[in-house]
Amino acid sequence: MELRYTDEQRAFRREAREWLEANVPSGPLPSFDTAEGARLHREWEAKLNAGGWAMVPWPVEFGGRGADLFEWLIFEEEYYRAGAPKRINQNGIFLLGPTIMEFGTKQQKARFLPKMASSEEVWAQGWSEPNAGSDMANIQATALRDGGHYIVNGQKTWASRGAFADWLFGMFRSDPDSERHRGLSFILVPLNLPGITVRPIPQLDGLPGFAEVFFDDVRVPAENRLGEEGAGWRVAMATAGFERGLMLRSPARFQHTAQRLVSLCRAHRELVGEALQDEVARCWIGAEAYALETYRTVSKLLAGGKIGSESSLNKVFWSELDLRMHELALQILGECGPASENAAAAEWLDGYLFALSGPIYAGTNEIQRNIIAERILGMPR
Amino acid sequence: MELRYTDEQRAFRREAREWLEANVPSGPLPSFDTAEGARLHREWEAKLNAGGWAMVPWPVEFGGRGADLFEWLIFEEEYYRAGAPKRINQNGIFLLGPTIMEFGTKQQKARFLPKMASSEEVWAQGWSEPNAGSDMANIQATALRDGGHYIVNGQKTWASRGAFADWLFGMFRSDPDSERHRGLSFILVPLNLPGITVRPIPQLDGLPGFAEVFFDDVRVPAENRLGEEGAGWRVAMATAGFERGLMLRSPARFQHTAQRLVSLCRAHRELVGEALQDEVARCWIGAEAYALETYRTVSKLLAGGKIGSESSLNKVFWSELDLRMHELALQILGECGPASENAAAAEWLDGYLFALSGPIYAGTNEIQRNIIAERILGMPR
Amino acid sequence: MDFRSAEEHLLLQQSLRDFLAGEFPPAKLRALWAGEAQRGGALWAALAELGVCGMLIAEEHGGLGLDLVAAANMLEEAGRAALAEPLASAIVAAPLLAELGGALAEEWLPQIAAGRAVVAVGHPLFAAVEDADCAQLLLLPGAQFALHAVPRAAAQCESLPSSDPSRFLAKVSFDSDAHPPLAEGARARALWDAVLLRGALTCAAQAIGVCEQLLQMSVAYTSERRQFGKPVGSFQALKHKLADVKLKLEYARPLVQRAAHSLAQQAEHPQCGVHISMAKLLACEAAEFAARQALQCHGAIGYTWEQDLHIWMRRAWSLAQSWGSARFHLSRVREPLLGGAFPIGPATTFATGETT
Amino acid sequence: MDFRSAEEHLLLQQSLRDFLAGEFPPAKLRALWAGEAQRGGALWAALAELGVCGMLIAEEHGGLGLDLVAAANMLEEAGRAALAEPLASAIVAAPLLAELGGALAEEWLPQIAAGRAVVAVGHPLFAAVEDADCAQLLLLPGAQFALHAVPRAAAQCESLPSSDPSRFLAKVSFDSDAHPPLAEGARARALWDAVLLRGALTCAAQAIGVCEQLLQMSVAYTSERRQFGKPVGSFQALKHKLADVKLKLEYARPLVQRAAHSLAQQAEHPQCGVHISMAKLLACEAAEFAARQALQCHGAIGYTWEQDLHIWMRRAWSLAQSWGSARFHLSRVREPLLGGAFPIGPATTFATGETT
Repeated sequence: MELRYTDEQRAFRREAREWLEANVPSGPLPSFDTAEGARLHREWEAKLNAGGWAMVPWPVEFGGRGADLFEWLIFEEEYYRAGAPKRINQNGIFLLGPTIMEFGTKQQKARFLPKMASSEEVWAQGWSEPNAGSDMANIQATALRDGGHYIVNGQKTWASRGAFADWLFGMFRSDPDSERHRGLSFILVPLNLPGITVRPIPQLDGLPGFAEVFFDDVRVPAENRLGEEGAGWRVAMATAGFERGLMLRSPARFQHTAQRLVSLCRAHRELVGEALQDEVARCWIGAEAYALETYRTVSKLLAGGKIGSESSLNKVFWSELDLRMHELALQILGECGPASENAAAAEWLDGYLFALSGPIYAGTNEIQRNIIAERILGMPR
Repeated sequence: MELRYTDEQRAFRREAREWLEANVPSGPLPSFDTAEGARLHREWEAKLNAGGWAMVPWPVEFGGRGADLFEWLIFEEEYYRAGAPKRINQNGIFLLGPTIMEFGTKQQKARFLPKMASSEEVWAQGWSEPNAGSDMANIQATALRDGGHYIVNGQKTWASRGAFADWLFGMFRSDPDSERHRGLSFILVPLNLPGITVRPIPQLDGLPGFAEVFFDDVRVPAENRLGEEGAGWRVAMATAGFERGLMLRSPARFQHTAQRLVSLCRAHRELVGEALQDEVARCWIGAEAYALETYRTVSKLLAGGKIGSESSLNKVFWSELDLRMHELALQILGECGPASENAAAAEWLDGYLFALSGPIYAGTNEIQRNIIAERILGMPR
Repeated sequence: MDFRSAEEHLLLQQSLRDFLAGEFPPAKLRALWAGEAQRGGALWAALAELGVCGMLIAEEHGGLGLDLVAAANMLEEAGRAALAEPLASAIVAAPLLAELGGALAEEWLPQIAAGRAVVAVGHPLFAAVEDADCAQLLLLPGAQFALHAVPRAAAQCESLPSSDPSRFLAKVSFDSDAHPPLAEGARARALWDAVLLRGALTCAAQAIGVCEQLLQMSVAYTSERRQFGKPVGSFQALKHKLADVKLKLEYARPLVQRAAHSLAQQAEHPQCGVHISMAKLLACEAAEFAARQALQCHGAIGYTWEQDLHIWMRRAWSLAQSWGSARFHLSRVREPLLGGAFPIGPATTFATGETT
Repeated sequence: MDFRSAEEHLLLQQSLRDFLAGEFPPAKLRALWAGEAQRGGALWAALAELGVCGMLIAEEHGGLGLDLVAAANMLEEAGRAALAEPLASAIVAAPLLAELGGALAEEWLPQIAAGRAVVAVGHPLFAAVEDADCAQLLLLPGAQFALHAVPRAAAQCESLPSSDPSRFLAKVSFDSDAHPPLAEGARARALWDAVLLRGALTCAAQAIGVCEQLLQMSVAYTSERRQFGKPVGSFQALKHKLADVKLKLEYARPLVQRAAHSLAQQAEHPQCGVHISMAKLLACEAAEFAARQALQCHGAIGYTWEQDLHIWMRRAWSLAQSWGSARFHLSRVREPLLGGAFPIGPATTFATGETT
């Protein structure tokens, strides 16, 4: 056990810190779920990419800098420390990107990854359908082969970033006689094709964070299929693993929130009382525990280990921690009088609304607890 | 809504208080799960009965004083206020007694109720079998008709008070070809019959609070069957309702515990900190809520209403409140140094061990939550 | 001793419930949010017609002359319907005006009862005043807890953001020289104390209705929504979540009823303030808990602006923060309880001296 | 940066695990409870043989010369097996004796390593001393935090009841004139501070093992026990309970490992005390939570004296109260955290000055 950074890791941190301090926009950008915000976030991603910081663990040829997972954690720590913008293309860089690395052809990698890293192409995910939410295998939308194309019909919903994205990935039933997990194909669809209708869905905060996407005889080139025809479930399971996994939910985000919560509590300590202070301390401990567990996991991965169902532990832990931190912040603010008197209040309320989605998306926490019980603990189905 | 007692109710309270103050033993009796304790508890019950206070809501002819449910609540409040002993015959007076009132013949009432009220005959319950716990319908023990008798074979377990009781009640399969809820009969068995073996089971506190009871060709007179042959499930469901219901779990016990917890917290207030104090206050509120809800229920019952599945709400609420209060008490004591320095510590630890059984017996709280969801809320099975 | 609601109160409650179910569907609330409709309009007049606006006002002033026990029943329905009209303010204001008496009471009580005026009430402990936007008269705290009556036109209102767009909160200032106090010193403090208790009770009673509505929506949705070939409500994890909501609801309800009863008969109940705080705490926590569980039971659909669930989620959040937070009310129980300010234990629940 | 346990520590841990699984079944513990066997006997000697008693003791004194990171792994096994031998005391005592040095260290360290002596350690903050019953030497606090070494024969021990009959607690008194202090003032305080941290770490590490054992027993029982025609472990309510145990366990474990590492390298880690308190708090809470869920998963059978479950339930309760309660350790995090005593946020987890 060696809990000190190497000289190289410290040098990497310094470099990231210097670049970010020089380049991060001062003040927050508008939400990327607005037209203006989407434009500004794409601008930021372009700058990040130009600096070589868009996706540090990716190979250089795809827009990365070939960093290892420890450097990725370090980069994320610096990114949140600098207060840099949220990643508009997270569906691409954190979910689809690693999936293409694993399942894509050489051509697909070259075609998609660099423009993903630069956010020239922003991705929406098309996981859910009206009757396929937690039950992901109940997919009805079809993609039927017609020579060099698939003819896509049906509907996806809760497509996050759907309103302002360029592309969508998702599973479609390519064998019309198949059921459940079989006969599905994983297909990448440009959202500007004829026959596609995108209906943005406003979220709790009023902004169109997701969309319904309707497909009416949409012709998609067959080379946009990722993995074998009919093997879409396996590809999607890998993507879902990335969704719950390490890259998307590195600890820095939660440590940053915990830090803001502690600052808020410090500022109002006399109003707050010991019971709330205790809960704040527990949240900070939770964020630390999450960081430590991640470093432990990365240590294992770099030594050749794998993570599988353990990502379900992560997903439940961070989503409930994140929600708890925002609840506490609102409670503390509630002790300080009306919201307008505190500039942070609106930000915490927005964050709370976002945090409420944590236990739902990427597989509800009920599903994750089933996975923990059945696959990790080995309890009977 | 009228939340004042009538003059009659106040007079009843005064009478109960005076009698109890004059007669309650000073200092606690040994546990009724010891031979000596059982003897002393029977003595106390005899005295209570002689005073006419053994089972106040029962008709006078069966050893009661014909009180209504409000008077029962008042009596219980005074009983706990006076620090009177636990009721050794609770399986009889609170569970079987009301069942006999509802299902018993005239002869059975006359035969069993008065000796139950006086605790001349102490009852064990024989709900569970090794493979019929939460799944109460999976009963294997048989009672096969042979002229004027049943021949009883099989095993009961977790028979509370089994070690020192005189009689046991339980369900037996009287139709050997039946399954699940059908073909069961509810039978009252004297524990001194030939062929019965009682093996006491020590509980967490080391005392034999329950027992295994083995039946080997035991001949039980047919008149000991309660209700129709084959209709035992319906009888038992009524008994189980009483087990979760009002009589057994009147609020006074939990208010008494809450009061002791508050006193403990007051005595160590400086050591305890605000967070624990808050939790203590919440427990007291919980005990008050339980009392108020009980008064509300009794108001409805006396106006002709019925309670059914609502008793599942009671069961979950009091068992979790009781456990929480004991946990908090142990936490407070933990702040005060080693246990021996506080005379109350042993009592709280014993109480904690007892409270731990609350969410398990009388139908686990998981089963009760299913009942709440399915029968009260109407959620799908 | 009888802990049942009076038959006539239950009938009134049912008629309000039916009325609101018909006249105040979520679409009307959304029109209000969108600025396409105003509060205090036709719906408010219709509520006055039903007697709801003046339920606490004496019959001589055109009211129904009911007490707070009945008002709690009615407010439950306001919560269930997510009513956005200034009903809680009417409940808080009327007894205060009656207590102040004189020309002020003679002028305003009949107007409240008739649905022609809204009187909003502030409090020295809280910066936000509810319903100042649509009020004609404001009863406000000044220096040293003094109580001032200020016409709306003479006050400066700065609107405050609210997690619930149906509840209008403002920070209000006024010129105290131009509006000399109606009450000062100990009398004013006593009046403010009573205002706080009534305000907290209105939140508690509404929270019960909000909680019931959230629970009912969740049961309905999980019974209908199918995944893995069966209704999601057949999964034990969701059953137990909603069973827990039901538990919190059913044990909060009698606390609220008792609090209303104690406040209605304050002279007999020295622990009235404790009763109110217990009720406010548990009822609002039940509603907040219901909001959390309801969202989880609904999944992504509950996370959309278009689904109505968040109407009640927001109400739950907002009621919890109004007229004192959980921490505020818990401390108002904890301190007298641990300070030994009143007897506790078996036989004390309803004791007000007669048995000791 | 590498957060994995060293290969050789894992091998040692596995061998201790195998040894205890073979040599210390619950029947042996029950014999101890029944007074039919004594601690510090053949098993203790066998543990010494394995090097376990002297793992923190330098090789020159017959020990293995390992550090606390390795010791934490070993103590996990003590928890898993519900070991009743005075292993934690050996871990607490050895570095204290080494620090005190001189003839005392020369005399006692080799004896501990060889399993021939037990040295029990008290603390000024806590009245109970563990393992005083089988110790030959006691290191005890006197007036003004002074530190005294007292032979067992010269001390009066009054046994204290314990929720766990496997852990022997006593209140100890002695004549401080007859046993003048070995350390006083600031030095003594620093020694006691270090003792507290080691004591808390021994509890945290054992709690991890206890939690794992309770979880494993619960998974095994619920997979086997059938009701309603299927294993009870197939019901979602029990699955989610045990999933929650697993969550608490897996996020407590790295806290314990980091705490051990920080304490082993205390000079580099000014927040070592905070690290220890975080670990103690969460590991013991995980074990207590596991105890509660395990009992509920077992039902009535778990409530019997004859079933072994309560062996670990009692250990969980007892560890939580030893070397500082949850409240004690939480306050030791809360105060410096909210007092701004150290930097927090992203990039600070492992920072000890080098990146700023």
